[in-house]
Amino acid sequence: MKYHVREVRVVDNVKTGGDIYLLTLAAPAIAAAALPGQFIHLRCGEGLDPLLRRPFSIYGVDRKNSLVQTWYQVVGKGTDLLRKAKAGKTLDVIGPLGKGFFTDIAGRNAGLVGGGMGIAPLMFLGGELAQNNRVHSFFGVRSKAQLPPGLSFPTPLVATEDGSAGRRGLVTDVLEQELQRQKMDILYACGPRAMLQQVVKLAQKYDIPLQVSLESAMACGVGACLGCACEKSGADGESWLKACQDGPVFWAAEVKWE
Amino acid sequence: MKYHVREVRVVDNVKTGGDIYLLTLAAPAIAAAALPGQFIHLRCGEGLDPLLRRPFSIYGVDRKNSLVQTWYQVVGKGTDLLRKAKAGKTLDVIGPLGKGFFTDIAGRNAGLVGGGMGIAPLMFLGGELAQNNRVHSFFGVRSKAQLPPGLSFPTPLVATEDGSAGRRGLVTDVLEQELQRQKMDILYACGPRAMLQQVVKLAQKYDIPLQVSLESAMACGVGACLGCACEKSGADGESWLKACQDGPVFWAAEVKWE
Amino acid sequence: MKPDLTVFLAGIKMKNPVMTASGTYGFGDAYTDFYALGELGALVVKGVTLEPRRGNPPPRLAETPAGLLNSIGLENPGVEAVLKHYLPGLSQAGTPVIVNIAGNSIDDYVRVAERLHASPVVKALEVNISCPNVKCGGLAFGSEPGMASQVIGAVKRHSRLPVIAKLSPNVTDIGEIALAVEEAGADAISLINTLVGMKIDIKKRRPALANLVGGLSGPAVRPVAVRMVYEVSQKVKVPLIGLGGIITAEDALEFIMAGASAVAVGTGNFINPCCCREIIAGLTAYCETNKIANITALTGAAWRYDDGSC
Amino acid sequence: MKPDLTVFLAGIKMKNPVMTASGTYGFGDAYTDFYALGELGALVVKGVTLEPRRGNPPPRLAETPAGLLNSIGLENPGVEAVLKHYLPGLSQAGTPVIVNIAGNSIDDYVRVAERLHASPVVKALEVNISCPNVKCGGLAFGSEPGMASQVIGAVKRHSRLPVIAKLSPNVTDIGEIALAVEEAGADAISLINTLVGMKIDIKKRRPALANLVGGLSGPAVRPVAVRMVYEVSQKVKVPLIGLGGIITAEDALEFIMAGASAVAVGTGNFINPCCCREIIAGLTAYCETNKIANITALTGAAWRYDDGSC
Ligand SMILES: Cc1cc2nc3c(=O)[nH]c(=O)nc-3n(C[C@H](O)[C@H](O)[C@H](O)COP(=O)(O)OP(=O)(O)OC[C@H]3O[C@@H](n4cnc5c(N)ncnc54)[C@H](O)[C@@H]3O)c2cc1C
Ligand SMILES: Cc1cc2nc3c(=O)[nH]c(=O)nc-3n(C[C@H](O)[C@H](O)[C@H](O)COP(=O)(O)OP(=O)(O)OC[C@H]3O[C@@H](n4cnc5c(N)ncnc54)[C@H](O)[C@@H]3O)c2cc1C
Ligand SMILES: Cc1cc2nc3c(=O)[nH]c(=O)nc-3n(C[C@H](O)[C@H](O)[C@H](O)COP(=O)(O)O)c2cc1C
Ligand SMILES: Cc1cc2nc3c(=O)[nH]c(=O)nc-3n(C[C@H](O)[C@H](O)[C@H](O)COP(=O)(O)O)c2cc1C
Ligand code: FES
Ligand code: FES
Repeated sequence: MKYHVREVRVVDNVKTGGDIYLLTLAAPAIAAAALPGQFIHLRCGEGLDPLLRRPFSIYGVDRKNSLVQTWYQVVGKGTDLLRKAKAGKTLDVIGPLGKGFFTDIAGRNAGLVGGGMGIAPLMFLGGELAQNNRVHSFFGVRSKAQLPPGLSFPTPLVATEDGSAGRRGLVTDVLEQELQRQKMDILYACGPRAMLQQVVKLAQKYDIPLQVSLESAMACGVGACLGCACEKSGADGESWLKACQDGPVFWAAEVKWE
Repeated sequence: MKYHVREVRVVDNVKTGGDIYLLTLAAPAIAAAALPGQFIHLRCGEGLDPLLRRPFSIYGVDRKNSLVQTWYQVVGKGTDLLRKAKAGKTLDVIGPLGKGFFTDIAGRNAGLVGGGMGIAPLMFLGGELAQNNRVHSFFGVRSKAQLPPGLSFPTPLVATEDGSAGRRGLVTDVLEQELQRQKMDILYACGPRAMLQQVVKLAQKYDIPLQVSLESAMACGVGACLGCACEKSGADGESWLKACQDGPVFWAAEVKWE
Repeated sequence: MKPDLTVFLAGIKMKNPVMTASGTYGFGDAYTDFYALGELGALVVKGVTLEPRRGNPPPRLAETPAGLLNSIGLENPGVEAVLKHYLPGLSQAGTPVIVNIAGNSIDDYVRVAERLHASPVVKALEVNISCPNVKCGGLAFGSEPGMASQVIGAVKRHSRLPVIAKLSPNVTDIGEIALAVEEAGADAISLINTLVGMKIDIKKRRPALANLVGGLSGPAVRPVAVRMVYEVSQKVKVPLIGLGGIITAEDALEFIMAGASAVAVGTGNFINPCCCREIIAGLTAYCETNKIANITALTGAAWRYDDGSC
Repeated sequence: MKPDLTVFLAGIKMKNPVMTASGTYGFGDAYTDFYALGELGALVVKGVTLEPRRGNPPPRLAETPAGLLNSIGLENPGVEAVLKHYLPGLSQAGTPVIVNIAGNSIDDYVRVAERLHASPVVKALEVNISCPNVKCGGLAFGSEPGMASQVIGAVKRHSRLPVIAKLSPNVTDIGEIALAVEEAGADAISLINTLVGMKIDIKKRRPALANLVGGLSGPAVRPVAVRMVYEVSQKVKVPLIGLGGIITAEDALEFIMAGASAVAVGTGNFINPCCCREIIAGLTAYCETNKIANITALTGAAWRYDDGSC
């Protein structure tokens, strides 16, 4: 079930570092239904410019207090308006949307690989998985300030571009080192395309099932416009994957990687 | 001299009754230059919808503290956004614009006739005139809540549609009664077209010079677009009056009244 | 008394004048969590072609000021799959189903139209003539009165269903095209399809859409659409479906007063998933407040007001 | 090193590619409190006709989503008054002055062009062919290649000044018109004039503009304009002036990368009176950051990137 709530109250909207903010919304129906990997689709402004809603992964859910969180970076018009939404203001939100991560596992070694804002959906996922599994996480960011707040699972192994936290370099190098040390049962990844492609290679090399969360420009967010097409693996001429409805989470094997 | 100030700070933005607000802006250059009858042209939102600036009469100026005030009614998209501008926010403002009232009088009986939000420019005018003249004012509003705050000249004679303040009825009736009692040397009017037409008739009947402030849809506000044309009196085929540049204040005789 | 929003259009009875715009509502499945299909005046589904179409590569979307560029490229599973997998499920939709059809040749259009007779669900065909005519070097069928007339005439001759001609706004003289399709037998006309537009990604220094150009929709195009409805409604006798940038009941009223008998909502659905429902409620409220017994009384109100010249 | 923004266009040397759009900057007097005219690449003044024109009655303006409808109707004091009262004052403008001309017949255009030879201030003529041709039942000169070519050819033959053809976007095939005016001798082409549009005042149930229809400008039309510049710049050899919805340097870069040699700012001036100046600064900054020595290198960058088909 998807909900459209015209007046979701902003509970909090705080900078977590750099140009990244954590938005907390009071949205009972969405909080109750949300699964890790799903997203919400919200209007950042009031007029018709920007026109479209903006999709954001669900970063965390507080079911008891009916709160939903997203963690976003200011990159353009919409997010710049969002940044200015003060506590008490209301936003127009649709959610939860999309297909979340496959979490029907228990007692497993799960690896979470996040790059940049791709860390967002993994935070919700990690919290849920940690209840019944061993969660290993690998976060790659430009710099320390881009790391997410409020971890509810074991400390991640971090790679930064500038060396300000964890190891300087690529998160996939950190991941491979760990894969050499121990076996993972499943991998989950979200981040820039180049990172995902590298993770796909590692998953193949170490023969681990992999789920990825993809990003794509979206208009409707609900499967109506066919705008969010992502290329499907396999025979050419087939139809596309709709990031908003079939995903944003896919098994790596479903996706065409070049 | 016209100024364009991108970041004019909102000092205050308070409801004065009904859907009417008093906006106080910190704008030193504009405050120093402003004359009664002039207006400011401001962007109400941040995106491109609404696209155009909105013109508002200058309601008052505090030269010592470099403040400029406008008094506005929420009637659509732009004013609804403006209503939400909290103290501390900044607005993009051009001003002062237009030609103000003729105030080169002294020791005279001046009559101010305002209807609805047309009262706004008369408040600034009345304050200035009261320093050297006897100011009589006549305000017509729907109801008591629509009366302006912060009077700096003698109490106006009021007419309300619902009888909640002053006399029930039309402001022009109140005006005529007073004109029968005493001679005015000059009249200034701003308000709905129908009211202005009535005031024009009275001014003719009692042979009093009259200035009117006209409203017209505006785009540029500075004489560039020719959008704000108002019909000129006299020979047909002549060009128009530009409300933004030639006005908004005109001698009643310059304007074609039908 | 409740105002009557009923509209008869191309032989179809609609409980209200609010339809969906083709390509913005899938096959009726995307918005059912928000309200029931049965509330709609009519459902117009995604454009269908004879063979499956893969559509264009991504990126397929680019936002512009108050507008949206899309280059979906008529992705659809082809008429056979639509007949088999999508239309049967709509038999209980509770609203008339209209199928939008497209093709690269007149023969394409005719064959899709004929195949759709197989479905009892389909109440009318909306013929999208903004598609490039392969034989005419890719110029859209809808860009020239002769071609437009040929497509509509051919579909009309081979179809027992009412035919709605959906016109492209990218033309010098929309009135001429409208008259041509009316003469060719169109039972109604939809105005407008998207304007051709482009956005440049200045970081990449290339067009933002993989397909380079796209179709511009949304509130940005509304004034163009309203003008065309105003002009065409005074030239033709068949009813018009007005669309282009409708998001609110006020927007819908603009089109109705300009001369449309019904309206369709496209991009508006993406902005507000309850858009159609709220427009229906808004039209009802407007009629109540203004004591309009039947909404058809408002059609063309804006040109009846003046001397009718455009 | 400071990047070089100099542009040569229709024989005119401009210190930067930023011009004003006709009808949005008066005769150069409206914005002088905000910055000096001399900062502009060129000043294009309001459309001038042979006889004074009263223009249309008010309301002449209506706002639309991210757009503006205007129906000024070419109000201007006529070419004699312009020569006498407006142009002399521009001799010290410090920027090339281009006069936009209009008329209802070819003879009108030619006579205005000839009269403007009297002024040493005028550096080029911009010929607005979006005006209705009275002889052709009001259809704009710019809506048909034959007519467009006739006007431009006639002005060209009678004028010693460079001629810029300003095209209407309300056509089926802009490329065809552009080729026609190029062949007729146009030294440059301005794209685009306004789109025909309309707004209905639903309270009054009539068109919001007294003139019923108006010209749509502003950011809403930008995707249409960019597409036309992209298409035409690959078809013609003469340089293009891109305009339609430019407010920021990023917007201007879209047009330049799409194929424009210069840009003009219209409605943008109304939104931001310092618009032109800020765009010039923004273009300079962009070139600096991206190590572009001469801004002309960016013209057409977006079509050089791909295979050039549109
Ligand atoms: C399913 C999904 C989940 C997402 N989750 C998050 C999240 O948790 N946190 C977060 O910060 N962002 C997330 N994003 C990206 C987010 O939606 C965009 O950053 C946002 O829409 C940008 O809006 P804007 O108006 O600020 O930028 P715009 O002005 O629209 O664009 C600014 C720049 O960002 C680029 N951009 C815009 N949209 C995207 C996009 N979808 N992907 C990549 N680049 C884009 C543009 O090309 C442009 O260069 C998610 C996107 C999707 C599809
Ligand atoms: C010189 C001048 C001085 C003004 N001073 C004041 C003032 O001191 N206080 C004040 O409250 N208003 C004043 N106005 C009117 C004010 O500019 C409009 O109310 C405002 O622009 C409406 O913006 P909006 O976006 O809220 O409404 P919109 O959404 O633009 O319009 C909403 C409704 O208001 C009507 N409307 C819009 N603009 C005007 C207008 N200019 N005149 C009449 N009706 C209009 C529209 O037709 C529509 O029905 C002044 C106007 C001018 C020209
Ligand atoms: C994503 C998208 C897909 C579309 N697909 C079709 C289509 O398949 N057939 C068609 O005739 N029109 C199609 N259109 C055009 C719309 O039906 C409509 O004519 C246009 O978008 C203008 O209306 P709007 O502004 O309300 O969206 C599509 C529009 C969009 C935005
Ligand atoms: C108020 C106004 C008046 C205009 N007058 C003229 C004119 O006299 N001659 C002309 O060729 N174009 C005229 N135009 C069109 C503009 O020059 C320009 O082509 C169009 O507005 C698109 O650019 P913009 O979106 O930057 O405004 C006018 C536009 C506006 C908004
Ligand atoms: S965003 Fe519309 S189908 Fe995915
Ligand atoms: S508002 Fe542009 S000339 Fe007056």
